[in-house]
Amino acid sequence: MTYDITIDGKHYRLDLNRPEGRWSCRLDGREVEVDAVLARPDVLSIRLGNQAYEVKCERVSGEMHLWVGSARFAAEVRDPRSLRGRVRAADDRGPKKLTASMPGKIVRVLVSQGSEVEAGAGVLVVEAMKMQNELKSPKKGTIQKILVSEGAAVNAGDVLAIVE
Amino acid sequence: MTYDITIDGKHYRLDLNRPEGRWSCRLDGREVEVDAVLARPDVLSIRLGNQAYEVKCERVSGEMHLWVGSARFAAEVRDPRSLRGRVRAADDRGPKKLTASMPGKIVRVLVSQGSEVEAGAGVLVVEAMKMQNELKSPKKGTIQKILVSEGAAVNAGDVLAIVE
Amino acid sequence: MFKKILIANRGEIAVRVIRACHEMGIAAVAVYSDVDRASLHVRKADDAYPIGAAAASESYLNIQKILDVAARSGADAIHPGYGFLSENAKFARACVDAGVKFIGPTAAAMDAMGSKTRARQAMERAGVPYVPGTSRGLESFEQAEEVAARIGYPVMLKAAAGGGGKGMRLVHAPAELKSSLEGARSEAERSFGDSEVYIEKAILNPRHIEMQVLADEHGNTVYLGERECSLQRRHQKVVEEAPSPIVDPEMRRKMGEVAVRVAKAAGYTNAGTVEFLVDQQKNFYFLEMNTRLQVEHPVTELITGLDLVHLQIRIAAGERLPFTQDQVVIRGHAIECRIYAEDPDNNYFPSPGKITLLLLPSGPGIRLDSGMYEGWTVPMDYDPLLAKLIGYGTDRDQAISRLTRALNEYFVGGIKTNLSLFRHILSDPDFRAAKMDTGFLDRLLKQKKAEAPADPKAIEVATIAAGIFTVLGASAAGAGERPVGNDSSATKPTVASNWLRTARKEAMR
Amino acid sequence: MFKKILIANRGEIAVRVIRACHEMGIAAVAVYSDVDRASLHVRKADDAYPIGAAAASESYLNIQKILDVAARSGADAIHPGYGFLSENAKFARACVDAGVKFIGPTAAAMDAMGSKTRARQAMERAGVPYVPGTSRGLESFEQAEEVAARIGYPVMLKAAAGGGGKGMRLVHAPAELKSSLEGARSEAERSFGDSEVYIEKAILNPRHIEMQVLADEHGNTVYLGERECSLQRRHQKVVEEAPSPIVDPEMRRKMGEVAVRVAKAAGYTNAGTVEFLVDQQKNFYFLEMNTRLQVEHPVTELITGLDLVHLQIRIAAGERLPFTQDQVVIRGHAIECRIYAEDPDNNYFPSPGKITLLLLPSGPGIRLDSGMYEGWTVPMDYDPLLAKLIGYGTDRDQAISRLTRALNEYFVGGIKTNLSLFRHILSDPDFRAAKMDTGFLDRLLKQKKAEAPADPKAIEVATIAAGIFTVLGASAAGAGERPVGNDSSATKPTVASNWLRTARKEAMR
Repeated sequence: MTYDITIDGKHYRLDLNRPEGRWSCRLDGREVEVDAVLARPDVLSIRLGNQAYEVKCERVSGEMHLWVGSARFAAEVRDPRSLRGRVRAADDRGPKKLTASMPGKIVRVLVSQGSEVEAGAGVLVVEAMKMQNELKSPKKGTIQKILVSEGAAVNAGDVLAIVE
Repeated sequence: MTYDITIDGKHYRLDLNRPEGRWSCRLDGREVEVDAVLARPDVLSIRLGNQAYEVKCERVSGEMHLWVGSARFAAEVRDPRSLRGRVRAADDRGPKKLTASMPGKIVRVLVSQGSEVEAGAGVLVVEAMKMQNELKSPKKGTIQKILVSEGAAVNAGDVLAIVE
Repeated sequence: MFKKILIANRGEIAVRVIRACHEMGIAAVAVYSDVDRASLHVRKADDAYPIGAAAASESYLNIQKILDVAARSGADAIHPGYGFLSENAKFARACVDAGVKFIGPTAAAMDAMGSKTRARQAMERAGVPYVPGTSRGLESFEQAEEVAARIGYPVMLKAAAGGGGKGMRLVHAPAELKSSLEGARSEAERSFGDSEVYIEKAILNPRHIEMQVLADEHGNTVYLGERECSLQRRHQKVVEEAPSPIVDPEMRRKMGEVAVRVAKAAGYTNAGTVEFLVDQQKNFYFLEMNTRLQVEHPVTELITGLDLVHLQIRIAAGERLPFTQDQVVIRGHAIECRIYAEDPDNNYFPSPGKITLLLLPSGPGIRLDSGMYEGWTVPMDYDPLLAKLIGYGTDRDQAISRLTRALNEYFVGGIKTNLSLFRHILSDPDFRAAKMDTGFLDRLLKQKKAEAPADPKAIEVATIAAGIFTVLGASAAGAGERPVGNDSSATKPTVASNWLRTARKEAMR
Repeated sequence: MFKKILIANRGEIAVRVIRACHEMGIAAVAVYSDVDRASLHVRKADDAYPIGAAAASESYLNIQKILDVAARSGADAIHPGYGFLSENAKFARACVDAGVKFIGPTAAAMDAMGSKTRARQAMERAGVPYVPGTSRGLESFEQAEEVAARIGYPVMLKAAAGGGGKGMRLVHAPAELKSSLEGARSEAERSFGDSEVYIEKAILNPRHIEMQVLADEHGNTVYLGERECSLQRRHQKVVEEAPSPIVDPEMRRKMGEVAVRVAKAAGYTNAGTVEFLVDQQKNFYFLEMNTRLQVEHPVTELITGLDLVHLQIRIAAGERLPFTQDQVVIRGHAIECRIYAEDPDNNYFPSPGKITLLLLPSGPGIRLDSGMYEGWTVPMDYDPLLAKLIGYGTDRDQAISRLTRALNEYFVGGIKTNLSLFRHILSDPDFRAAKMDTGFLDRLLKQKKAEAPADPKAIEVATIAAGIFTVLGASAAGAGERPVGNDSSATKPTVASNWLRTARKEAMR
């Protein structure tokens, strides 16, 4: 199997096979000696050569993060043969979504639909655990849509507004 | 749903329903106020009235044991409408199986096929973690079959011999 | 001794008190709000009673509901933990009226310490050193001018009803005084509906050091050594340690004796804490008294070998202190990290949600007081304190090294926590040299964190692990991908929707 | 200081030593046999090297393989843990030859203590009290008669080559001596091919109390207080505590000074333990010296506040002891339970297998040194020690109550453990009164356990829970029903077949 793997925004190509239960692995064409055991769900004990690592996998809202020691890496895995998971455009053009980063309650909507905003301008205020957090516009543009109203409960990952 | 539940050899009839997400429960016809939450897999937080219990479920080799505090109960659950899980004859007639209670290695076979044994006579010796354990005949009778030989590795629940 | 104690709290402190009850052979009654049915304190209690909606005013702050449960369950005492009703004199009085013992000081002692200016007046009479200034509200600008000149600039203006920095002004020179006073008064009026403002000498870069006291109901009061709590963010303690690196036995004795004097002046009983500000010349000034068990009590327990909750219960049951001041032995060093559900990359905003993976530290010198477990959904309705990790060592260096090791073992997946903050603090050279004051943490967080480039080997490991987890698929996935709950729906819920579903389900009870 | 330490061990002690390395900023190298790839010590190490088949002789006891890994990994020291090669003088010598520091005593010191009669002779010269008797084999019945009369009846005849009770005879009166001596000699001849028998005063119902010593390589030797280890089954310690309930400061000083004398007589360095038998009049007699870290070292760590593994490493690196005898402060009480994978209902036969559910105790006064985790399969090839649970308290009663509370929190599902044994011991009135000797546990286990009838309420709860778990189905099942491993086969394996599959898979590496 060949995968395109993005770790913190950088791309790597990984060839991974498991003939007879042993992993065989090429990273960007270079052979790497790998020995891995799933200690428990989401925890891998990996040896690269004789160096040992414990890797934790965090899966939240469909996103994968890997922890190597206390370093956290955002990972995206694509199988190049499949059509899923095309690389997303990373530029500022086009509409941008404003999403909730954690569960909470909308306590204030600061702008109205159709209004102009600067990048970094406050759009919504979310409250959780007695603290309020202002969510800011990811870009300069027009508020195309506000998808929530004051008092609404939201979840991590929910789209709250769209700026275009 | 109605279940026949055997706890440490004694039978109970349990009617269990969950209209609208709340448990409703009758035990041997008597209504019991039950509130249960699965805290994590195999761990149930149960309230009977306002008394709180943490119950752990142990599933090994297809058998279920429940721990209430530090008390352990063997449980068998049968759905009376199904044909599975008929009550087994609990008497001494008929062939009896000698099973391994834990993984190990057969280090000695003490009797030969066809020989007569007393109840409690040693049949096999199993070793694990440097210790040997003599498995004894569950009844007086004839060794119908020895299913393992010296040196064999066995698992918990494996049938090792049959006495009839 | 009590037969049954109701714990009017939740989270790690409720678990802490339940453990003490069980150790003493006492049954523990939990109360819980609708979003806390699956909380650890309910799992561990002997009896558990629902007391209402998530909002604390409907449940954990509702005096009547809690007293009702005490009556129904037959509890003969109530432990309030910290926060919620723990410093509520009205609750302490209601307990007396209901004939159930409140495990803490009397309502009168709470009242004496509850108002900052009143406490200050009492301390003045008892000869306790406090920050020079007025112990009553300022009556005029002229009075302010006169006092400021006497105690010397810089001075601090403070709202009498204040808290959280509202109505506070630091004044460096006489020219600023007038506008500052007006500003403080109008802010105090707006914030608290009370424009009373008093004046104090400003202590620059102070340390926050507090003294634990314990008083039985027979007139015996002892001190159990100090805690250094200078590491604060938004006036919230983050790391506490005992002993304080700057307190020697002589200073400890002096502070301890003052703390005992404070307690006696208030007719104090049970466990309490006297807080001091300490200036750079090691002068210490009375700040306030906390009339409850503190979050950070474990560091004192580790260096003294005592169990403060056991002692609270024994004192409340009428027992005498089982030791004298001379018998208190302080040995070693302990440091506590408060693990919060908050996001270090998002200005420490709270981060409730489902804990998908939890790896716990243990081993030599490590104590963990926790209210969480794998698969639990942290509700968004309460203080985000999840757990306390405490390291003990022969000396401060060993306590730091053990705590660092344990922090590296500790893993909380699915939600954000401030674990990385502690690694940052514990490796800071100034922290290691014990150069701290209450501004330390804000300064540390303001420093442009030199974004260390990721270790290329770690990136390689992460890449390969991402591939392997993908190959292994769902069979290698933990609680994040598996719903825990009475719901056996086959679809993979996201963490967030699962959280909401759990909340809804529990709200249906 | 060392840069990298190889740990020539497995299980909880390997994890314990890795933690100490990390706390000291030293890299830790694990070695593992084929069945230990998924073990916790491999997960926690910085480097991990396979060293061969499950049989210890092929792996953990293989000196050459371990020294090869030391060379390949660049380790500059080896910690042997306990068991395996820890008391192997040949290994200590091989380390010296290979230029890698052995963290423990010299081979010469090990040799001096290795033989019972040789150690006895050395102790005689050093003036150490040992059980009165002959330190050489008896030459005649007349000599036996003469010695027995001198030391007084009852006496014990013991085979010089003996062990396990073979060739031992307790003699109450002179009339029994002749036949007993003949019996002992012929049994010794039959059992060991050596009829040498010596005579000792019989100590009836002794206590087993041992003294921890620590010696640096500069001639400084200290004692760190005693441990009471009288609770034994099949000569295996089960529960240990410190301090001993019968040792007062004066007796501690005397025993400690004797232990230091023993260590000095042997030219001992690093951590070691001097074992004593103590009779009912509190006379103590040298038994033997263990030339390694003991399993039960944590109880000493808790009452002294020291870290013995840190100190072992610092001593081996050539440092001086960082404190003197006067500075050792003993405070509080600690008790350790050795958690074994064994079946209390099947005569404590080992019970390897997969751990399907693991709930861990924590909180005040609880230390857990463990080598297991949920989902791990305990291999059947080694000692069944899984973990050590240690309780600390202000006094012995509090240590017992905290430990009891923690035992009730601790749950190991899928395999059998001896957790219930500790609940039984800790609730025993004689144990609580500290009335113990080395026969205590055998007597306790022989008592017809009055099978308490199950609590009807608990049966009701179990019945309802069985129904609810059935309704919830597979979504409520934990690791027992979910294979953990690289294998994603869809069928539900039984624990045992899963265990074997894992073993096979790992053997394929």
